[in-house]
Amino acid sequence: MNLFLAALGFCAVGAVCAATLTRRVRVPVSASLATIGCLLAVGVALQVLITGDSSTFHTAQLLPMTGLSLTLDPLGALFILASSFVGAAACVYCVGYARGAMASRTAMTMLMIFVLTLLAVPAASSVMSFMFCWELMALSSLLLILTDQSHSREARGAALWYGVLTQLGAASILIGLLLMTSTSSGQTFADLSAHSLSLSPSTRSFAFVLVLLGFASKAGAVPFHVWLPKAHPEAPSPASALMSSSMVAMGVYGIIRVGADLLHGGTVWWWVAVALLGVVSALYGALHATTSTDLKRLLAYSTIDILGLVLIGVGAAGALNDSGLPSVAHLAMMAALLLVVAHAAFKGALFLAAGAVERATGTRNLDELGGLIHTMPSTALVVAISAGSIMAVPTLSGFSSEWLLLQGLLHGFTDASTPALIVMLLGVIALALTGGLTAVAFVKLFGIGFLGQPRSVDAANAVEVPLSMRIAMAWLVIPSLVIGVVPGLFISLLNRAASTGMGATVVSPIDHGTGLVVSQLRGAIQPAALLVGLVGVLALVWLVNQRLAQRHARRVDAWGCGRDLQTPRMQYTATSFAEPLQRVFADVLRPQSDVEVTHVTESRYYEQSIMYENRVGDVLEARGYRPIITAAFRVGVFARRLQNGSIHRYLAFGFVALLVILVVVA
Amino acid sequence: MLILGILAIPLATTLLAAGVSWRPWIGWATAVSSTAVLGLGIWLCVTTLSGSQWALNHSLRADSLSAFMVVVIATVSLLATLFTPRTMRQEMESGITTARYARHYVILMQVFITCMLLAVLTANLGVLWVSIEATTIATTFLVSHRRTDGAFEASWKYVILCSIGIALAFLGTVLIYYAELHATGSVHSSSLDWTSVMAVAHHLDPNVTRLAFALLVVGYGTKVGLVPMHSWLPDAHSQAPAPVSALMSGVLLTVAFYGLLRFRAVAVAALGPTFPRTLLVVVGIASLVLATVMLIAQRDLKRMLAYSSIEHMGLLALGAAAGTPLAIAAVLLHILGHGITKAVLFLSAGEIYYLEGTTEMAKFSGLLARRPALAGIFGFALVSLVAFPPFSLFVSELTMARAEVDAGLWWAVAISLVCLSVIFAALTRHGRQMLMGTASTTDAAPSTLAPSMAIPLVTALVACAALGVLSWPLQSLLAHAAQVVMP
Amino acid sequence: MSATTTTLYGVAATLVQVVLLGLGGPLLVGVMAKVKARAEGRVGAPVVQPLRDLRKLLTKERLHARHASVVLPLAPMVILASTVVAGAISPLVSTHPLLGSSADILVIVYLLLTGSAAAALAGLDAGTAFGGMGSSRAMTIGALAEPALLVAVIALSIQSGTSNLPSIMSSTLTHPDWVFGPSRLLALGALLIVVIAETGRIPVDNPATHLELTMVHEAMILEYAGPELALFSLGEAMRLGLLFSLVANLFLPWGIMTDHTLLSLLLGTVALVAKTLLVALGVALIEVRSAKLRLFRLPELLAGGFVLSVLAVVTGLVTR
Amino acid sequence: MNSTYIAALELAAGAVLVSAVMTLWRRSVRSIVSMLSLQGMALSVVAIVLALHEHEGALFVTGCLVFVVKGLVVPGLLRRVSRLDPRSRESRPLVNVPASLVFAAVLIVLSYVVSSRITGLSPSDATHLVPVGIATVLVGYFMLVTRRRAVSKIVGLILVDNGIALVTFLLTSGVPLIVELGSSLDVLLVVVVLQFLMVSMRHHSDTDRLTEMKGLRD
Repeated sequence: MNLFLAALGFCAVGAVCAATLTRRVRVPVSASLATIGCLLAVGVALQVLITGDSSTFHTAQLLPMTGLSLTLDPLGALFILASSFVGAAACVYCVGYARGAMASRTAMTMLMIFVLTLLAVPAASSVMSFMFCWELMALSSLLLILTDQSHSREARGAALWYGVLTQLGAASILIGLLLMTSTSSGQTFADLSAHSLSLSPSTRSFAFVLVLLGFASKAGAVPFHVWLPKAHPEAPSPASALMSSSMVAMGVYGIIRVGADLLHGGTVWWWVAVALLGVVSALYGALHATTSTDLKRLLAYSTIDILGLVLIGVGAAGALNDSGLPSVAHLAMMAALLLVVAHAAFKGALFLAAGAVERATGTRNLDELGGLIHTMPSTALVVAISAGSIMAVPTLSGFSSEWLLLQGLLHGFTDASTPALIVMLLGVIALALTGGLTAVAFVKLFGIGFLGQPRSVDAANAVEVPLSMRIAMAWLVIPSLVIGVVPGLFISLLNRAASTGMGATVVSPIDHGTGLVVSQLRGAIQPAALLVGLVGVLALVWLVNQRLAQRHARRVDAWGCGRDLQTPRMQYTATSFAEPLQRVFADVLRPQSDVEVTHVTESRYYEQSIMYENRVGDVLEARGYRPIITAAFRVGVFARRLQNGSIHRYLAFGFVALLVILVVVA
Repeated sequence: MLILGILAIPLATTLLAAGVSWRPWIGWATAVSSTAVLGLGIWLCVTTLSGSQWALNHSLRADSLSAFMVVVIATVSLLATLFTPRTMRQEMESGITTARYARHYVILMQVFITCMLLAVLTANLGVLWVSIEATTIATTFLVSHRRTDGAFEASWKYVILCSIGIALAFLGTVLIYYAELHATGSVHSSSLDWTSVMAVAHHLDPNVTRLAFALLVVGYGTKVGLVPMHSWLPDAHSQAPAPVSALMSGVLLTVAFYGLLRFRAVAVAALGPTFPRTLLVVVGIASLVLATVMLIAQRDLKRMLAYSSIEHMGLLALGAAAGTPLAIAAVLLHILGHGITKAVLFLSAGEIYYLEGTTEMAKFSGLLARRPALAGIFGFALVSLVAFPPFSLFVSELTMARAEVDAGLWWAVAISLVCLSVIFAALTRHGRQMLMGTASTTDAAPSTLAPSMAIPLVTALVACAALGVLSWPLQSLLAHAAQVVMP
Repeated sequence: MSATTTTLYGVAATLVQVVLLGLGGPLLVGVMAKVKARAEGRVGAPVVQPLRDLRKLLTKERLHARHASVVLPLAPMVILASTVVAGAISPLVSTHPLLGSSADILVIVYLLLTGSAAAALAGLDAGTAFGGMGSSRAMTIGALAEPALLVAVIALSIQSGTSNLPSIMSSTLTHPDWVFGPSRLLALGALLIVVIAETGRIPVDNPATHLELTMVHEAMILEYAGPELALFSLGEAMRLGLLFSLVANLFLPWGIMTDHTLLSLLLGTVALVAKTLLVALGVALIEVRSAKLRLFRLPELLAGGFVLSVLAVVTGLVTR
Repeated sequence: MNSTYIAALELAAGAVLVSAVMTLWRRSVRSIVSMLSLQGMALSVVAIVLALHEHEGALFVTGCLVFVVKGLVVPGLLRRVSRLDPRSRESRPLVNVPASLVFAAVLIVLSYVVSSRITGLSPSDATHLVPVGIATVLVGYFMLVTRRRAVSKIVGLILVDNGIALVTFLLTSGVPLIVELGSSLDVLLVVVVLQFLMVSMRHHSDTDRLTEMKGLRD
């Protein structure tokens, strides 16, 4: 615990340094302090996960009237591990990245506080402490969105959406938690957990629904996701990496902590609801990721997709536990947690790489990129591995976790109750569908962004980013490889975390080793062996290839249908790449396209120019949220009439009140 | 002795200001006087922890609650008076004020502060009423200080609405007195004193007390800015000079609320918790909802801040409705946090008004680019206002919510949180419009802020954040003060 | 039976499988071309023509497009490697190939997906219009076909209670009645559609066309020549062989080697060849009898396949 | 003695209410102010009668104070203000005079209904008259709401105040002297302030803005 407090302390000192030091030393000093803090936290989290010990810290000196409570337990430690790992990368990245607005006092301070709260939220163990860290996390991320491009319309709009939805979510969480506190004597999570079974079932369900709404919105679950594809792209890259990898995971953490740990499971429909949210999110996110042309927006939608899969895992775990299959439930929970950790790493790496691309080219629009593999080879490699991981290429981390998830779902088929069965079925379908769609999205990302010819001058003139940024990206690639190749090493850690999450210690259904073996299911994967096979074959083919034919290739022009000149504009763009799929799913995506044809003045049969524009907005935003906002604004305009300046009216308010009091009270 | 000192210092300053014509050093003298009051107030807090203090033949009395309110008043008036020289200089430069009116201004400010101090230090509930009514008179001319159409209109409405409202409070006080006399059976010298009323509070006639409390809620609610008698508030706050708005919004409202807190204790003792709670919840929710809908499409910066005061008063009413010691402690912390935050906001809004020449929000944008320091202070104060941690409003709002849920008012908490979220959206939208965006005028270099302005405001914000993070300075005082108004 | 023997036979089976795929894949392409030619009344090229093509291509000059990157030579190797590994661990000849315990549905499907993704990236690498077009279309088809493949195989796994392919086959052998259950038949329909889509056969894609508007796979490999084209074609041919033989084995597992004798190894090999030829014959006949679908009608077909596979799962769960 | 006391008390209290209703009836600002003066005097009579009956020295002082402040000073101030206004008539009230009178009747009935709870606590000759005080408060408030002229508004305010004072005298024979002094001073100051504001505003801009002030609005 002391080490953990020290880690928090380093981040806090980093924040103070960022707020007070001069511009020149601010970034390196605060970033290195926070990096040390994060690395310490990685160590502490690993230690807790390995030993399985919990420890608690309470002080009445902080947080008036309630005191600050922190508890380190394996479940929280897993999330701390994820956020501190990415946090360290983000801080190192900052050294090279921070320029202009990002190096400003506010931005750096907020980044440090953001890292601090990401470490503290999973450790906070009372209602007040939790809400304090939670809101501080919201505030710091909100301000981070605003700092980088405070003058762009998108950033401001994104910040507003984010702020409002996160506030509504926090309100919902707060009421839910307070409903749970109302009968217990204390407000620490231990008290809540001890007393929650004495609450009436309807109160528990109501509290869970409220809490779920709030956390689901943080986790980007559809239909509460609207803020996410707006906010994540607009934040500076270290912040968006943290938001997309760690902050969204806090939503999952909250659902597990409250639903499974504090409320002890509850009824099956809770978890069916969680899983349904997951199914919808996974599909919606994957679909939008395939059609997005903004690099970071694509990544943000893919976050919604992956978090959807995580929610499916969590929901399945809850539903299976309710069906009396704790061991399978445990499996699903472990899968969800492994996916959280894996996602944190690869999505963090991708966002950092997106920041590198933006830094090098000045744009995030895939339609203006291309050919970056020649100029930014390191970044390209990071993107390739991380994208491979998210596409679940075997022997990378995404694959291990998705395999585990599928095992959990399949296992449930054998003897789960009907609601659980429906969850499993939908989960499997969602897993299958998103697999294909994610592949499209990330082939597009890498293929359009990094291969081919540069589509703009800026993309052609890109240069590789500074060393610190590359180190940070490389750091985040490590988990993708390690979890992918030797997932078995993490099973005992996950087992402890999942036990806390399920509120019971269950013997891990997974055998130890470097691979994953679920003997009950006769299912196993040995990624290390697969990797040896793959690399062996690859090497063999390479050797054969080199021996059989001439060694060096002659460079020739690509075939241009008989034309000599091949311009970059002739290439497929991200928009055109996704067009067939967009057409297939037009009913869901509702794309809007305009074609504007300018004819030559002499004849209508010849065109001077054709302009084609294609937009894929968020249907849920347009149909679900806009009407509410418009209505609220109408109410606001109408309400102005209440205060129309007439003193007679003002006096009449009071007169009526007086008469009402006289009639009612006396 | 301490109590007399607290009252004597601003009185002496008043006499000093009345005695000589306006000089900038008088402005600084008022700041010194506020600092002295603050020091004595803190001392009073320490002494009252061990028991109530009396003065002037038992006509003045201080317990922890009064002492805490003295600190609140002194803190906010320190902030406001620190800006007096600056405001006067600016107004004289732009020809709004002459030395004569500057002198009036300083005198009235000190009278105003003295009245508020008297309101919290008097032992008699009748004198409480008298001094709160006296603040109306003192502030009228402060509201109309600018001598524009709007200022006169605002102060006219202010006097009419507040007088009628406070008259109802007087009727309520009379009814309490009537019930007290009936309960004790005789008149004595300390009748209508807080202690003697509380001594027989359990025996007060419920019918009379019920009516009396309802009238008091509407009456003092007028000064607090609670619906339905809130209408003066946006007008007066938007027209008064910035330091006056800061004082009015920061402490005048809450001094009136202090009165309500006292009477709530009487009413709960006589009636049980249900009736006072229902009434306070009704006005609290009504105020919140009104503030919410008025903030959505608000156009004027200072009116926006005024409606936000109504919102916070609604929250205080809800907190008082819960009425547990925890809730009252949170209410008190909220009073302090809101006072500081609102003072910072009004003072920086005054500077914005001076620099931009308007308070209509649509007419200026890109403040962060043009005046980073001022806009930064304003922005962080807005963050504090919407109750984000680490600022103390967060802790107090959360604790109030917790106490309200404990009291079974979870539905009220739900409504208030929805309102707060909408208000957050509205304030963020307005704030974004003002602070961000492209600069409407093409100022070459971002202008800086004078240290005399920046230091107090930043210190105040840091203090507000410290109050929200550290328990140490206030914890026991708040608990003690909350016990005072426990029936 | 000692562990060494088991391993030895596993290695043997794996080697046989890889060799079978390597040689048989191109031959299978030849056979199908021959069958189609015959059905259309032509003589057609000899069955070994694809192998000859490969040999010839390997001797040609290595040509790379000007803007291509390392992806261009790497992609065929990745396709080849993923297919070889998938083929090596899949239960084709034996239910106990090397690493057979890792032959999970998800492993095979995602190995194939890796190959598809590599191919699509290869199409985009040269930075031409056609390559992008081919990649886009191939990924669209893949995005719709892979889920159907996964769900269809999961339908098979319900009865067996595992997602491990060798286990699915073993349990099918012990419960022959499962084969003709409604769930299996629905899954078979889905799998056939998927396999046709994945291997780029009519009505999804025409491997023989070079017409710009209709080509999918051929557009993607337009910039390939010489040795790289050879590797690419070999990889694709092996994919075809792997998919056909997997479908054959999943529905007609009989003949597969379950014990460890040389005879059964031989029998397994012969049975596999026979079953795969049967599937190839069927697909070839379908190809002859149908016309290529318009690109934008394809989703309907693939969605149909997906629905069939979901129905198979549901049926499997209901009749469980 | 006792019957004289009751008669005097009832007469004076009745005069307070009647003058309140009369202010609603009259249109001329001058006569409205006269009614106010009459009411102030009647109020002081109530206080003095009560003081004589109960031998309360403090109440007697209060009564004299009320006579001076509310009977003479305040109306005098208002007269001075109204002289400034050439068109000093309440020509178009928001609710016309007949309707106002009917409404006043309703308010009086209401105040009798609601006062029963208060008077029930200690029934006496004086407390029986509390409804008169409440009715005066309500009528005054009604006047404040519906009358347009600035002077009428001030009169309404003072009517409310007088009503409350009447209730005070009747229920508790006045509040402690310090409070009474303070409240009287406050009322006086409010009137002074309002008068000053009216003069300033008139001085500052045209008169029409005074009655139809709607410059500050949302």
